[in-house]
Amino acid sequence: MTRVLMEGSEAMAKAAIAAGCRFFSGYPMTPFTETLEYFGKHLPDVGGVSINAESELEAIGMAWGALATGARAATGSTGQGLALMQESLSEITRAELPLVYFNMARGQGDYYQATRGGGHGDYRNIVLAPIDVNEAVELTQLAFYLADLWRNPVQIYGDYLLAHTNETVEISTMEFPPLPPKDWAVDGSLGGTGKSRNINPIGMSKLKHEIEPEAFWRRLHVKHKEIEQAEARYEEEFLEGAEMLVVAFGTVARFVRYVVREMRSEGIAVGYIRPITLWPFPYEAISNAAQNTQKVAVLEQNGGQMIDDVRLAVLGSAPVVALGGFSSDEAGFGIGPIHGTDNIRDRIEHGLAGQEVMP
Amino acid sequence: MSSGSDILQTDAPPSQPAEKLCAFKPDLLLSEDHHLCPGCGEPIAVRMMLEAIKELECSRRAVGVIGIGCYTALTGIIDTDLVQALHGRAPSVATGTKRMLPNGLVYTLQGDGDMVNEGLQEVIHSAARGENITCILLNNGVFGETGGHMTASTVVGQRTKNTIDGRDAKEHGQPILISEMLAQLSGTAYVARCGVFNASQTVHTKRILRKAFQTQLDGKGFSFVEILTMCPTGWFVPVPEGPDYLENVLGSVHKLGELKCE
Amino acid sequence: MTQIKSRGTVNIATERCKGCELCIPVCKPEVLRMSTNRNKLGMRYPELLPGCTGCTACLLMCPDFCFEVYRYQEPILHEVDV
Amino acid sequence: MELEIMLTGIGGQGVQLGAQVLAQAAALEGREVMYLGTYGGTMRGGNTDSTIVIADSAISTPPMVSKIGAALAMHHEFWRDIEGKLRPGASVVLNSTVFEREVDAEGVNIYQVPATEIATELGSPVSASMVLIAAYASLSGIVKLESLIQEMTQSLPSYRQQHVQLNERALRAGYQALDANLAPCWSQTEVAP
Repeated sequence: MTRVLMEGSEAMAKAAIAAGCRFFSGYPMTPFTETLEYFGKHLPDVGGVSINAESELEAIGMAWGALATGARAATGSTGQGLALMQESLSEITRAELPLVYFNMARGQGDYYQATRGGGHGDYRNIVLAPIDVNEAVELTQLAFYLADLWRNPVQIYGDYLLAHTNETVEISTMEFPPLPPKDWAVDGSLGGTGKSRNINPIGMSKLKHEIEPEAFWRRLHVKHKEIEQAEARYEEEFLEGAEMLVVAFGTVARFVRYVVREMRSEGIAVGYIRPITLWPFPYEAISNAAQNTQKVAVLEQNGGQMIDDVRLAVLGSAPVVALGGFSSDEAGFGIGPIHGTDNIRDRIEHGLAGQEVMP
Repeated sequence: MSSGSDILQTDAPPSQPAEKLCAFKPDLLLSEDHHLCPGCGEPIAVRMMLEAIKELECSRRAVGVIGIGCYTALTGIIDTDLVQALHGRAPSVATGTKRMLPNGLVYTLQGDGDMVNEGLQEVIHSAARGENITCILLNNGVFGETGGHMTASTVVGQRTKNTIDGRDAKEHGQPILISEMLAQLSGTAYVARCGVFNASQTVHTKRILRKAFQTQLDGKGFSFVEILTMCPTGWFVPVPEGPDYLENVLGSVHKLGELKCE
Repeated sequence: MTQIKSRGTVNIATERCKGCELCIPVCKPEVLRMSTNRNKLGMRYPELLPGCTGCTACLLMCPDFCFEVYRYQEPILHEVDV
Repeated sequence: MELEIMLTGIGGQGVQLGAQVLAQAAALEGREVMYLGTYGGTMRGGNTDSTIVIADSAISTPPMVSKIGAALAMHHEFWRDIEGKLRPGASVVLNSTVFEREVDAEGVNIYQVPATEIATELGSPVSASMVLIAAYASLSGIVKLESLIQEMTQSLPSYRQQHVQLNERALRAGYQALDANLAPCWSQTEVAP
């Protein structure tokens, strides 16, 4: 296997297929469209199915139905399209189906949507936020593993630049520990035996007329607590002796990391920490890092969303300053001045001077 | 005609030699117990559906995708594999299931509130796509589960909780005749409407369900069965009058028959 | 006294019956009628009189799966008061 | 080493194709490559530029670059956006046939290549971007001529395969237009194979 130059959206779709994804359904929307196109073109080659659904509501419904058969299945959209899918996202979480879904977001304004969700009830989705195409290829494959391991949806949070940047990548099937058999999946074979299956989001099972919502929700809650303990991932650089710690995620973090490396090479005491999982959020890592720094800055491309989690992590042990803000092109696809190392450096220098940046 | 003393003992199978023609429940039902209202038509329709699946020897390959309505309570006793969908979304879920399980007999069970209100686009798109699934609509013209509210298939004049003086076309619009709408689409292979308001129509309902399932088994495309069912509770009519009300009030607008058979 | 022939019969799960009465009008030989007693649910339930043909109409219309239908190998004759 | 290269021009001049061929050729030679094309809404006549980062190990540079080590300009129309990003010592290769502007940057090395003229003489001005990237490949040693030819053939869509020969002539001519290794970007030992 050699490294090939591929566009991010195609590389992620190819990685999904390498991970065993055999069903995809989606509805076109910039900058998610190329992901959908790639699945449409290449899933049939491996005997898979890709459907250009008539709406996002239907796209996620189709993925749900495919997941119920035990297939690895995925859907995706932009944050706008995912807004339409929220009801299904919370139900699929409760039905404990291993959905993987892409958010090729128009910026980072979907942080709340990704980590809190707009769906009903108590539910949590694992959210992976790759920094570049190479990491996206790995995280896409990890997503399918985590989804199956926990029987819980996993979101891959990307954006326009991740989707459209070409990078040299190597895509081969990654090895993960063995998973339990999907004995819960429907295939019709147990009909009439008294043991037929019911994939159900409200905890209803055969021969029970009453549901037990409390017990059901409590069981899910315990699982989500376990995920919080097990799956928080992050990257850090230059924490040692950092006067200020900059927290960023996704594509913006790529600019931040570059600038922090540059500033460190000039002897400026800045550190960097990046949540790779937005949920579970790496509270402990950030909490620990905050003990040894004078202030913590959050640089995100929105009005201040992840900063809530950073504040919860830091819990007052250091001041938390907002250096992020809105930044977009005229089309609203979420590419803007913040995607420039000069702009990022300027923001970080503001932070070092003790100034917040207005979003 | 007969006096009380003529009442026969019926609390056990007969002691004289006799052939059992029909058991209490169909084989694909786990239990007879359910909490649906007296006089409800839905269990009758579900019995016919399960018998049709059994008769076609599809018990071991059927997967149902179930909507949200009173009939959802029956999912605890339906002995086929099931996927519980959201309100209105069953045809899409069934699409994904069927695509990954092409040899399965994949059916949806939805009510009129589920299918014709919330999920109208789903059933239309799945039909237009010619998706090789069977969608079954239990149409009683009301949201039974919430206590009898108007749906998109409530007929003009029908009393519901929010059209208490009867649905007025000027104020509430006209009902959607979903079978007629779907029959127009070239993606549909079989469309029929039937009802469970008397024994012969109930038998006929099973015949139609068998044809719809056979359409899927033959790979001909989208099949659709609309079954008119009684909801005396939701209609505010005396329970024993349910069948007559269904036949004469709903049935006069949602007319019975095979609309398409390819 | 006269003789009425029953070609079939039913086993009725009266305790499950919710008293909807849908079985009564569909019975062509008119041999079902509602009880005067009530079951544990507080409902009246169908009772069988002589003359059942084993047509299964009652079973087909029963939402509560209360009927099991049998056909006698040899019709049973009942002596009844007219 | 991470080298940022920007290509600029007007839509229709082959800037995106040139960037793609250059990026693919570097990938073919085992380099780490990142590239991102940006263009206006129209196919022809609008702003078009492309960023390529070529490196010998994992790329740290983000996709929108603030500083560039080399610029290839097919036209001066959108040049101002790029000029300010040039690093000291950057290589600037200009399509001198149509580039009619002063380069306002200190400490950069400017190379004039009449790419459109060369391409026109070879048969069509549309292959001018091939002339320009090959000229840059020659002076920098960033990729070999053979790699460019191979990736050009791969990159042309099926409905443009009739242009393969013309583009190959343009690449060869461009490679001859500037002396090799005027501004080597890899160390000599790396260039050798």
